[in-house]
Amino acid sequence: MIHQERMQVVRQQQIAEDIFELTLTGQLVLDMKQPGQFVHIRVTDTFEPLLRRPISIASINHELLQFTMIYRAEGRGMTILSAKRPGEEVDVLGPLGHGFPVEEIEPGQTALLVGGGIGVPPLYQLSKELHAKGVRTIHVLGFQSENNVFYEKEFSELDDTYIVTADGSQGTKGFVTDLLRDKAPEFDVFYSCGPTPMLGALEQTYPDKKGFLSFEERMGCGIGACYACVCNTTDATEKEYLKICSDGPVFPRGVVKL
Amino acid sequence: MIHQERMQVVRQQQIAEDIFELTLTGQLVLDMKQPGQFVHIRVTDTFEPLLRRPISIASINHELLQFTMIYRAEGRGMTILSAKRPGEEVDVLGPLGHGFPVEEIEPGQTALLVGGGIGVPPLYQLSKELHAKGVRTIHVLGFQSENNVFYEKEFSELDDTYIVTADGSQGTKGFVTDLLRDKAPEFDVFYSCGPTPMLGALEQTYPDKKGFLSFEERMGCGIGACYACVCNTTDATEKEYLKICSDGPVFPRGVVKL
Amino acid sequence: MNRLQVELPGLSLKNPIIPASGCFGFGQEYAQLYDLSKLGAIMIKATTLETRSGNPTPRVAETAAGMLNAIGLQNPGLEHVLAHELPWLEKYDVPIIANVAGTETADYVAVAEAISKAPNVHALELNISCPNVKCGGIQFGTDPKSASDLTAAVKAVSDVPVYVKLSPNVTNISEIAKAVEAGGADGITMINTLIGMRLHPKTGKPIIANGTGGLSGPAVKPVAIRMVHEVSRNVNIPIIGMGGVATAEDVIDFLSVGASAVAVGTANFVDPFVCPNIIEALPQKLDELGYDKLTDVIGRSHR
Amino acid sequence: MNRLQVELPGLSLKNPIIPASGCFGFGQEYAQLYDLSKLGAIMIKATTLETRSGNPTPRVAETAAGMLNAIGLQNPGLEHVLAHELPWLEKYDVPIIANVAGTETADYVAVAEAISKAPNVHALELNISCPNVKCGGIQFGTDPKSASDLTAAVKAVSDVPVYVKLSPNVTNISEIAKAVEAGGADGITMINTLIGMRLHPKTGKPIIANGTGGLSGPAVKPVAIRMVHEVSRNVNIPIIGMGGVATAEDVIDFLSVGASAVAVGTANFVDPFVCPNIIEALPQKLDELGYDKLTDVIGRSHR
Ligand SMILES: Cc1cc2nc3c(=O)[nH]c(=O)nc-3n(C[C@H](O)[C@H](O)[C@H](O)COP(=O)(O)OP(=O)(O)OC[C@H]3O[C@@H](n4cnc5c(N)ncnc54)[C@H](O)[C@@H]3O)c2cc1C
Ligand SMILES: Cc1cc2nc3c(=O)[nH]c(=O)nc-3n(C[C@H](O)[C@H](O)[C@H](O)COP(=O)(O)OP(=O)(O)OC[C@H]3O[C@@H](n4cnc5c(N)ncnc54)[C@H](O)[C@@H]3O)c2cc1C
Ligand SMILES: Cc1cc2nc3c(=O)[nH]c(=O)nc-3n(C[C@H](O)[C@H](O)[C@H](O)COP(=O)(O)O)c2cc1C
Ligand SMILES: Cc1cc2nc3c(=O)[nH]c(=O)nc-3n(C[C@H](O)[C@H](O)[C@H](O)COP(=O)(O)O)c2cc1C
Ligand code: FES
Ligand code: FES
Repeated sequence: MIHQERMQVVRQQQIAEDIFELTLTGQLVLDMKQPGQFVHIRVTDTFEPLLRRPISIASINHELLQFTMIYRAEGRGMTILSAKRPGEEVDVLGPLGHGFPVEEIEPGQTALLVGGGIGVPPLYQLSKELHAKGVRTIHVLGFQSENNVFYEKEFSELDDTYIVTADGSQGTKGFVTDLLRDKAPEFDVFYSCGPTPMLGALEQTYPDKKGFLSFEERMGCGIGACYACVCNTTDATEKEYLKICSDGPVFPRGVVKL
Repeated sequence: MIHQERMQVVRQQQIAEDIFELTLTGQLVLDMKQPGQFVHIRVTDTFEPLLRRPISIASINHELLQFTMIYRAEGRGMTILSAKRPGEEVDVLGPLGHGFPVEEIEPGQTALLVGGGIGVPPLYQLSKELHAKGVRTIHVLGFQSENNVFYEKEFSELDDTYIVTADGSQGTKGFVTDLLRDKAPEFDVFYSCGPTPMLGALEQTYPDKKGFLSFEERMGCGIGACYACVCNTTDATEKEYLKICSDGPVFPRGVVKL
Repeated sequence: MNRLQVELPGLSLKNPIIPASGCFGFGQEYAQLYDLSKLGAIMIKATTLETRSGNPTPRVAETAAGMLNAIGLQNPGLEHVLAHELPWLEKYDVPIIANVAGTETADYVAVAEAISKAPNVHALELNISCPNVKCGGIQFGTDPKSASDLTAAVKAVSDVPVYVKLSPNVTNISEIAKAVEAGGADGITMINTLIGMRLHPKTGKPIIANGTGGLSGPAVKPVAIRMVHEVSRNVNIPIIGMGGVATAEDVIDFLSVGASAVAVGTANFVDPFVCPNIIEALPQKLDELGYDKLTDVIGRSHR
Repeated sequence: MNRLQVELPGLSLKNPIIPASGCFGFGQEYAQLYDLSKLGAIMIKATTLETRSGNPTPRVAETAAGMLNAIGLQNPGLEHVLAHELPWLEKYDVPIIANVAGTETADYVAVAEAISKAPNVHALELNISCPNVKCGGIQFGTDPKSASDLTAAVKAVSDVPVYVKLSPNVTNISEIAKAVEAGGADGITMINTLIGMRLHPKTGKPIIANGTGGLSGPAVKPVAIRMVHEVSRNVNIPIIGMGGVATAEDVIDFLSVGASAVAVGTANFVDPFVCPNIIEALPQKLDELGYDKLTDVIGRSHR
């Protein structure tokens, strides 16, 4: 079920350069069922900025009715969001979309989780759920620079974690695919979220592996009504187009034309 | 000197139905020289609502660098302002305009101060300054209903105060001019701020008295550049038109065409 | 008595609140959130003869108190709409206004003829004002003669009343309005979007892949209000007003200048419950203003 | 090297930031706040042959991210402007662009001829787009032939380059732009305001006494950007862009679509220091974008 709720800020903290971690509480959390789903957030009650912002769910705590998002406060909306203090309210629409299928991997198998920048957050809840199921995970997380790195400790506590930075200031230098070629990790299924070029490179690196990719696009409604966020599909796919907000944001590899 | 300053909220409280009293602090207070001047306030950093709001200065404390406004939170902008808490900032442009001339009355003389609704606030600072000079004051304050009455105690502590309400729920029933006809108070100079019809009725009630009236008009710039707030003048006046923001808001009686 | 009831050609509306075309798909998505039978009517997404895949993405961009869109009339085509979308909507007690688009007169006529026969389609909305497609659309909407001729051609084949949707991107909107009235339109819907552009701050290129997009939302409301105000004085057919409606006050404003009902577009994205919320708020608004029924508000600016 | 320098017909601008006509009076008021010599130029309030007392009040109303105004070209008249306003401005090192308005060709010509001889007037801005006066103004700006003829008549008498200010309330703005170019215009300034209306929520009557007003502010920026983008492709004379400029990013946007300088109107009311603040912010913006000088930004959307 999709709900709209004015949720309460529990905690807000800056965890890297321009990167904030925000925990909200409310009933809506009860309907969060799958890692990789997102929420659509209104950051003010006035009409400027006007539209909601899509943000991934980074972790869920059903007992406390809390969930956490991690976001970059660079643009107008996210900067306003980053000023919210505990006790203040945020208008949330969600949970939205289809996330990462945890059921597509068996206990005892290994999952490769590849995240880039603000694509890293949804992988955290995914990794927790995979571990709960008895799946091993390898985390490969790409960032611009050491100042932008976040959640290294959280991921490391779960399983093997490799940091890649574009400028080499932390971990390996280069792109996540450079590290993957070097380390050639063994795994059964890959899951990824990040910039589209990274998703494309991953599909090419592992032509024969089962994989799931989470996509981004500018959105209007966030629920499938406005056709803002459609993506073209490959010839292998039955539907001619898909909506990232309601059919995705996560699709099996090979479905979306890259 | 006109300044723009992000002033700090010291205190905010509701003092009647929809009526708030807000105290701000900052250097700008040092330039507040005359009762009846106003400030032009921006209530948000976003572009909606866009324009500044003109609000009268209700009292000034030069020692503490504080001033107080009293305003009705009914429209969009004032409702946003009423949510500001101590420590938050408000963008203030001021002090603006020409206020009530305290020098136009002598110590020992009596001033009649007539206020209507949200026209009452600037009379408070005026009354304080008149008393400091040794002038007696008679306060006649008109409101819609008892729920809207504010500052009765503050004015009473200074001098004789009559409350008039349109529905008779407190004080005398009717308009301020009804009470003035009944009581026929003796005075030397009248000062007034309130709805234009009230100002017009006052001019007619006291055709031979010296008096000063404060006017309202929708504003753009607030400093005299945009010609939004002009008013026509009477034949007795040299200029063809006047700007309420920079030539006023207070004018001697007989200057503005009513 | 239902204080919100409004009667229009082909449309008996239990309230005047209608989701705007293109902002509500074919209803399925919002049906997850609330009962569509609450709505006065639904304007479904523009339907063309053939399937259209629309423009490349990005298709939307935010602007101050507004947004740009260049969806490009993506839709599954007439056949699919007749076979799936409209039948699905039959379970709701809500009249459908079918938004009809095309490239040339023949397509408009073909879609209009077929879709006007669907049992739950109570009116057509002729889209001669879409700014986001290369041919068809807006070019009919900026020339009085073409607008009038197209209206007449569609009227000749439609089984239900025809409303024509006007573009605000014209020098003289009354001229177009009078032309479509002369062409036989039963009503007017207005306004479609203003043409606009937003750039990416780093690259300086348009954010929207199509370059320009249609501006909608609260930012355009003053333009819409003045146009409805003007057109309502110049035609004798009813107007369904739109452009920036987000609150019950906005609805009162459109009715005041002469609209008989309103459509709500962009605001659905900001608050997905905006339509039922407005419907619920309207009776109290009427009380505050001292009116018995909503129809008393229509045209009060002119009185 | 001054990274912000821009050269335009008649105007050697130390930076491209110009307060827009009607939003800055004749400079006296803002001179209380900062040194006017900081500005690239000043567009003074519309000047007509005779004194004009303008429209009744209220003359302004706020809208979502914008405002409406119907000042009605109130100004003290040509003689007073020549005798008092322009001489007062001479103490500043800033070129003046005189906004010229009228009812018929003869008044425009008379004002243009006289005001173009004032020593600090470096260019004229021909206001053929004011939506708030009953005759003159916008009617010249919506018809290509009238616009072209008026431009030619004014060019014939002006001692300084003539910029023509275009109205956005037209179906085809490029057509008007090409017409004024053909009439001999040295440059174009755009956009003037969009026509809009806001109602009083209680009475349902327009807030602005004039009924309609001109819409300006951030709300209209997407419309202005798309029009400058389009016109800059269709004419070979420079454009001074305006409509919703409030930040250095907005300035970069207008230059990107092809404007050579920008005017700032409504934003002065929101932040009276907006012009000097933008001028101060521009060099850092250039650094961020990796440009040496501002002129490198001009037209980058088209490249
Ligand atoms: C499914 C999904 C999940 C996302 N998850 C996260 C996350 O967990 N953390 C995070 O930091 N970011 C995430 N993003 C990106 C996030 O939506 C944008 O960073 C955010 O919208 C920018 O808003 P702004 O107001 O700060 O920027 P502005 O530039 O002011 O935004 C202007 C407009 O553009 C849109 N926009 C700008 N950038 C993007 C973008 N990259 N994707 C979609 N719309 C954009 C905004 O929503 C807004 O409508 C996600 C995007 C999608 C589609
Ligand atoms: C010189 C002067 C002094 C004032 N002093 C006070 C005061 O001390 N206390 C107080 O409560 N009010 C005062 N007012 C009125 C006050 O400016 C308005 O109540 C306020 O602007 C309403 O803003 P809003 O956003 O709440 O209403 P909205 O209706 O949302 O405002 C919309 C627009 O209309 C303008 N507007 C609406 N009503 C008025 C009005 N009556 N006068 C001028 N502009 C208006 C707003 O400024 C804004 O631009 C004063 C007005 C003037 C001109
Ligand atoms: C995303 C989007 C898609 C639209 N698609 C259509 C459409 O298919 N047909 C149409 O006639 N109008 C379309 N419109 C225009 C709206 O129906 C409406 O006229 C306009 O948005 C103004 O109303 P608003 O400000 O409430 O959004 C669309 C608008 C938006 C925002
Ligand atoms: C209060 C006000 C008065 C204006 N007066 C004039 C004028 O006298 N002459 C003119 O050409 N434009 C006038 N304009 C239009 C502006 O110069 C400018 O073209 C328009 O406001 C768009 O810019 P902005 O969004 O930055 O305000 C006026 C605008 C406003 C808001
Ligand atoms: S955002 Fe509206 S369909 Fe996806
Ligand atoms: S508000 Fe601009 S001149 Fe008074």
